[in-house]
Amino acid sequence: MTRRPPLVLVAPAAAAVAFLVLPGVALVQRAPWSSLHDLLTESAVADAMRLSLVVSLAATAVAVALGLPLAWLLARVDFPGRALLRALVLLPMVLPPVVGGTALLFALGRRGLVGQWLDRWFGLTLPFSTTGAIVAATFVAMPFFVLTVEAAIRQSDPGLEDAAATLGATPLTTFRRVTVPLVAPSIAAGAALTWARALGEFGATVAFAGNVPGRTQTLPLATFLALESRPEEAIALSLVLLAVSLAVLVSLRRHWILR
Amino acid sequence: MTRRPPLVLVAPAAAAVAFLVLPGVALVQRAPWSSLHDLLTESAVADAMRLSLVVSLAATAVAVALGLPLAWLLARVDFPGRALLRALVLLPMVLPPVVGGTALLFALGRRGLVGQWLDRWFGLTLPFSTTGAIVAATFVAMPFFVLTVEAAIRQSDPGLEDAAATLGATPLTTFRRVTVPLVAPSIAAGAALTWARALGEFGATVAFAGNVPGRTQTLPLATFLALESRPEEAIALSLVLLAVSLAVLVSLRRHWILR
Amino acid sequence: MTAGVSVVGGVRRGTLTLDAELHVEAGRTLALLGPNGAGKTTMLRLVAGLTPLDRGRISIDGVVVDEPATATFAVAESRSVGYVFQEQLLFPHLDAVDNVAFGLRCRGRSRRDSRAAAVRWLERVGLGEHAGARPRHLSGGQAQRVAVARALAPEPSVLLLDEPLAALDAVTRSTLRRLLADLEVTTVVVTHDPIEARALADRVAVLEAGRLTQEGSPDEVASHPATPWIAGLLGVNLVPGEAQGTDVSIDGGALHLAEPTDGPIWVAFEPNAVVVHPGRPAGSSRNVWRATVTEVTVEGDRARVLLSQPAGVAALVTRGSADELGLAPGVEVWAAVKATELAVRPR
Amino acid sequence: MTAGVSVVGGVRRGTLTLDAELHVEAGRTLALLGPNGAGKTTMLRLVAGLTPLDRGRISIDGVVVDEPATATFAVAESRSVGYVFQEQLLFPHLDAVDNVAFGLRCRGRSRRDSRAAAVRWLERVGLGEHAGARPRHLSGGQAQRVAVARALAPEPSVLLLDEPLAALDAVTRSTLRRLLADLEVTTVVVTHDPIEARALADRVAVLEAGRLTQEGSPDEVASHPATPWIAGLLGVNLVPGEAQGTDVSIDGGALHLAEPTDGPIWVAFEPNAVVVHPGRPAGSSRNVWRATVTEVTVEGDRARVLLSQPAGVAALVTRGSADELGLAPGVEVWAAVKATELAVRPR
Amino acid sequence: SSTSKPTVRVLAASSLTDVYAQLASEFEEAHPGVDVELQFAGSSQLASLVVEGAPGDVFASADLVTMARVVDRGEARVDPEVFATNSLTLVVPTDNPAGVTGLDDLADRDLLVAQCAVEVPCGSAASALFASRDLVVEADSLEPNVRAVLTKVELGEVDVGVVYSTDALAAADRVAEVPLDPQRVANEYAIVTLDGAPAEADEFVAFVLSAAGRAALADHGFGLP
Ligand SMILES: Nc1ncnc2c1ncn2[C@@H]1O[C@H](COP(=O)(O)OP(=O)(O)OP(=O)(O)O)[C@@H](O)[C@H]1O
Ligand SMILES: Nc1ncnc2c1ncn2[C@@H]1O[C@H](COP(=O)(O)OP(=O)(O)OP(=O)(O)O)[C@@H](O)[C@H]1O
Ligand SMILES: [Mg+2]
Ligand SMILES: [Mg+2]
Repeated sequence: MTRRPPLVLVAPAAAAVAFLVLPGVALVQRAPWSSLHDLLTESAVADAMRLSLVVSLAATAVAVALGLPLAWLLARVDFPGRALLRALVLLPMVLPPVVGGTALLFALGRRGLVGQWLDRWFGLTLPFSTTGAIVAATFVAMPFFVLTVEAAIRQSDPGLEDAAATLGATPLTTFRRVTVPLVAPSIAAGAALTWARALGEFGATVAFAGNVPGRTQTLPLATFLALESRPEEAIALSLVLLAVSLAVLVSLRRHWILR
Repeated sequence: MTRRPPLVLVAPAAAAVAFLVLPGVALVQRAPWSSLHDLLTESAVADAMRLSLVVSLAATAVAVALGLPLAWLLARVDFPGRALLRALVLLPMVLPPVVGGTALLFALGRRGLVGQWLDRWFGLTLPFSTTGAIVAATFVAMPFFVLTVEAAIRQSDPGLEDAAATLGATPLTTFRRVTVPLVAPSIAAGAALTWARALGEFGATVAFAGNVPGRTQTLPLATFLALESRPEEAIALSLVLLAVSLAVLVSLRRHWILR
Repeated sequence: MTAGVSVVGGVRRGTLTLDAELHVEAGRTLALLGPNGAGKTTMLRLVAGLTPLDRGRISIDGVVVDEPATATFAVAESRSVGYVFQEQLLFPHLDAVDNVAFGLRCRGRSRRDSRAAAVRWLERVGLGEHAGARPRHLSGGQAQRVAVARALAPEPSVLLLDEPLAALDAVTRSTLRRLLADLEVTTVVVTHDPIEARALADRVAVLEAGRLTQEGSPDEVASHPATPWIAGLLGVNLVPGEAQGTDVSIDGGALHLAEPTDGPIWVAFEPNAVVVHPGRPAGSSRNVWRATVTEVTVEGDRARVLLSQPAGVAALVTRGSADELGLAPGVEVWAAVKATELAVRPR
Repeated sequence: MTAGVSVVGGVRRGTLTLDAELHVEAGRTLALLGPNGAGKTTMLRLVAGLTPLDRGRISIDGVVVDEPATATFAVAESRSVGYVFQEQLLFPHLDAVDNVAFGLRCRGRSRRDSRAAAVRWLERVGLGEHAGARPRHLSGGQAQRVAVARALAPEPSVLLLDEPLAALDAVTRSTLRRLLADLEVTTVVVTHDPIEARALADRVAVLEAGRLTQEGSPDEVASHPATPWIAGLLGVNLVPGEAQGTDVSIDGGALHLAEPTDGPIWVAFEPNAVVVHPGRPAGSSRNVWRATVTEVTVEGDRARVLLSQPAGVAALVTRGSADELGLAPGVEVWAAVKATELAVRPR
Repeated sequence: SSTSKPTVRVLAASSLTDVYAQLASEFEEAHPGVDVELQFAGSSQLASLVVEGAPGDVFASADLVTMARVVDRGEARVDPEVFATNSLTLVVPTDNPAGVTGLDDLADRDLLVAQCAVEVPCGSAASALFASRDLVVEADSLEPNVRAVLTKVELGEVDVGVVYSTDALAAADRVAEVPLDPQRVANEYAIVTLDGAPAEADEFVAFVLSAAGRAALADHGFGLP
């Protein structure tokens, strides 16, 4: 049936939209439209764009692959210290990103807690590598995925998991074929949050992975650098970032809805 | 019943935890324990801490107040352009925070698109004010709330809303007394995400609200500046931030669980 | 336009097109019967305002609440309807009292008042001691009773009950049946049990595949079932045939009437009237045929024996004779009906 | 330890402590009856492995699957149990076919194979044309049938059915009843309908408030109901009393027996044996009392009349005489039973 | 001809972005076969990376304190050399709404002033500058970097900002400069070859210090030592 949304809800919602969208409009208004074309065809920008997509998508993939089991564990398995673990998982979100990146450096840098062994045993150096940028983005963005999905799993009906078990489904099968599909909208939302956060990630990346063009210089880093000398270019780059993410999100939405 | 979590899920979950927690451990390891006490009793740090709490909690409150109706609208009301709006709402997450802050200046600054009228009509100047810092944090953090809750509402059973309507509940009553309590875990998760994001917020705040000790200098700003000159102090400040957020989150969890 | 509920029109739901007319007089109860998927729940949703009509008109107590042609649609919360949903739909976050108090609070009663009234309702449905339990801590039948109490508590002017007694034990069922029968509210009750229909309702309507196939008082419907499905439900036998004088050709056989008639007819006869024999019976009855027993159901001191031929025809015999004859699925028997027991209606 | 299912022990669920013994022989069907909240569903959950025992032992086909004393607990997916849940619990994200195919796929059958078998099962329960529908697009009864097909499809060695026929229309119900009766699987079926119990089950067990109050063949239970609740369910009258010779004092009155006895007894009599009169009957019967009619239910050509006194006692009269006497709730009548119709059992 | 072209990885303070980009391409032209890989970030961020063992060959910092963090940890192969200096200047919105004419105006409490925070080099330099003139300036915002000061001035959020001359030059089309007289060196840029760098790294450092390098730096508004 047609629902008539009550004004008491529509008004704040409209205020929220205005507030969230207005700065974007202001950004568009200030954009250097004349030089936009030149900028976009510059190879450095294309490189940064490509790298941003690679890094953000890889970070999202890692966050989903590791975060989904973690969300399930936090939601469904009762173990001592669960509340503490839940809070710990949130911490990367609280750390100012630059500090987070520094902490990553302490942990996974070439002389870091674990990084020294990565370096010694596998010759793996994360800073200044694309992998490092992915690590930084994952670190910062994964908590968003875990928390969103965990809440959704806790909200879903455990009776259906019982039903699956009586049909012979192992916990793993139940997870794959019941739990995950049931919370699909939240998984999608969580992945979108994670991806968006990874795409805009700047501080941790610069602190942990540096700013190497073609390797760790993602669009936000290029944007930040441009801010130093050519602010219009920074605005233009941000708009590119916005356009790309808008395109991806709208097309993904369409895909989920059509499913 | 006791569920035996399958290894295929426990292993990646453990990896995720290790990955998310390790940098924190490294940070703790590097902390200047000897000077910690002096640092914490410094009044500037206490000011920044207090301000951080005020700003992040206010931002969370605004995000919930405006974001909850918006999430409901996006999930339950069918209107043209809904998919686009959903994506637009995400954009503040994609913008590098510094650019977001700059966009806020364009929009709400003293000479901004809307800000000039705020200034002229109400004498309201947001930059360099605590309100400005709250605006910046809200802008950056609200999308996390909206998306998380929207997904949860879409997952909840609309049949219960039908039941409420037959019992005479207006859409607003249904929203308050059925929809919202049903997705309470996701609202809590969304609020936690939002709060954590607001607490760690740096880039947009500095760009929009500047860095005024006692007014807009939150803990992340103090940390960032400390990082420039006295890195150990920055680590100590981050740990304070972590400890506070850990304490808040664990105690909140306990509260939700006891409900 | 009279008081009570009146529905004329239809709606599409997936593969089903519901298109029917339904009238319930003010204060009366209509039992809605029909096979699974016939559109009974859909009909209730139309009246409740949860599904809008595609075409036609619904009025409640003389007020048009849904008429697509004039773009009239009164939303559910304005209709003063109490609905017991087939799947209960209790609010999982509220305990039993708050579930029942919900409607009262929506109608402006204070929290305290509403809860007090809700507790009284829970006591009426025998759940006083579970008042503080959340739905997931209630058994199926307990939850069902909360759902009934929740719908009744706000004293709606129309009640829509979708199998309200289904999950209840027999004893509670009769308590609630009495409680519902005592209400003087315009009611539509969906049920699969003709006895329940008779106990609760003044009139009976039968929906089949989205269309109304019969409507009348319980006695009318019981004595003249209009379709084989209704006859089967009531335990009456109804066989379609083609009459030529006293001869009727039916699917896979023939019957013989006492009075001649012509054309397509229904032949109706009571299961009581069917006599079952182990071998071909001697005697004068010309309506004798072989059949296989497909099911035997004991009902008190009698046994209902379903026969393979004509499909779905039942015989009612005493349990003693059923045991004597060794009646069980698969057993071959002879069946006989006197021509005078056959009632004939045009098709 | 024998084949079949055996449960000895108990568990706490909220305010209820379930503590009962239950045995089902291999291949046989046990009907589990009892009031709402008696613990029937809890019992099924114990057998399925969804709720662990607090104490005692459960074995299935000779294998101990739950024994807290030895820390034995076989998880649900290892028990080869088919469970039709009271609240169905279909997977909302899968269509009917995939719901039914789920168990087969979990047991290693290919997707194609499983779906083909699932479609056959859906056809057996009369849902062939709704195979592609998601649960929320199915009617209540259609969903119930999918749930039955889903539980049967993997051919489990134990079936647990929680009111499997509740939402079905009468015709479908008899089809499924036959389908279930033909299975030779160890089965526990929860039902509120004694006729269904008799049709489906070899033995009947009754749970009341977490304890087993009777267990036996349907006939044994029907002829000697052990508690008033069971008697009420079966439509038999069972009145507790205190005998002194041929005099029995009962709640609010007295009865007179044909044969003397002593101490606490049950007095049982068929509703058939209760004669209802408009005024005090003349004649020799000493068991005559005044009562108010509380409910009249028509069953075929007979009417069941519930009396206020002794509480819950029923009389079965012909519809003709019910109409003649104007029997309706609230009417005052006289009831009479011959002493020879009273059966006596020690309490 | 060789399988791997020698690469010189230069980590430089972000204020050097434009001039180093120019220097690197000139250097590559003069040294065919050598690849200069530039990365820019805040001096202290780069220092942290170096100290934590991130690979790099040349480090150019915007101040001596940060350079000392690297040198003290033994990461440098040679002693650092100062190759450029920077001085502070005032910038105002192009319409100069408050009519700022010189440093002394900053003492006005009603004037909206932005400067860098004292924790960062441009801030400590500004404080030193005010102290040298016996000025008490209450800045309305203590920005974490020069860029943030410039944005606030450009958008008219403040009436005047204290920034480096090089930044004022680069932003000349968006803000107006109110030059200080006399100019005062605010900070010194130092460069050093890091431990384990290839020989080409030393050549790059030499190139920055050469006449060609000095000319490019001067073009971009840097002072020369
Ligand atoms: N939301 C829906 N979308 C599509 N089809 C639906 C939907 N709801 C019901 N249907 C279909 O409409 C038909 C009627 O459904 P309805 O629920 O009204 O049946 P019913 O008479 O209540 O049956 P039951 O006795 O099983 O409850 C069914 O065939 C069902 O599959
Ligand atoms: N999860 C639970 N937590 C606490 N109490 C529960 C829970 N589930 C059931 N109970 C209680 O246990 C008792 C037995 O419930 P159960 O579901 O076994 O009853 P049942 O015999 O199946 O009843 P019904 O005929 O109504 O389905 C009830 O009183 C119920 O309130
Ligand atoms: Mg229905
Ligand atoms: Mg139950």
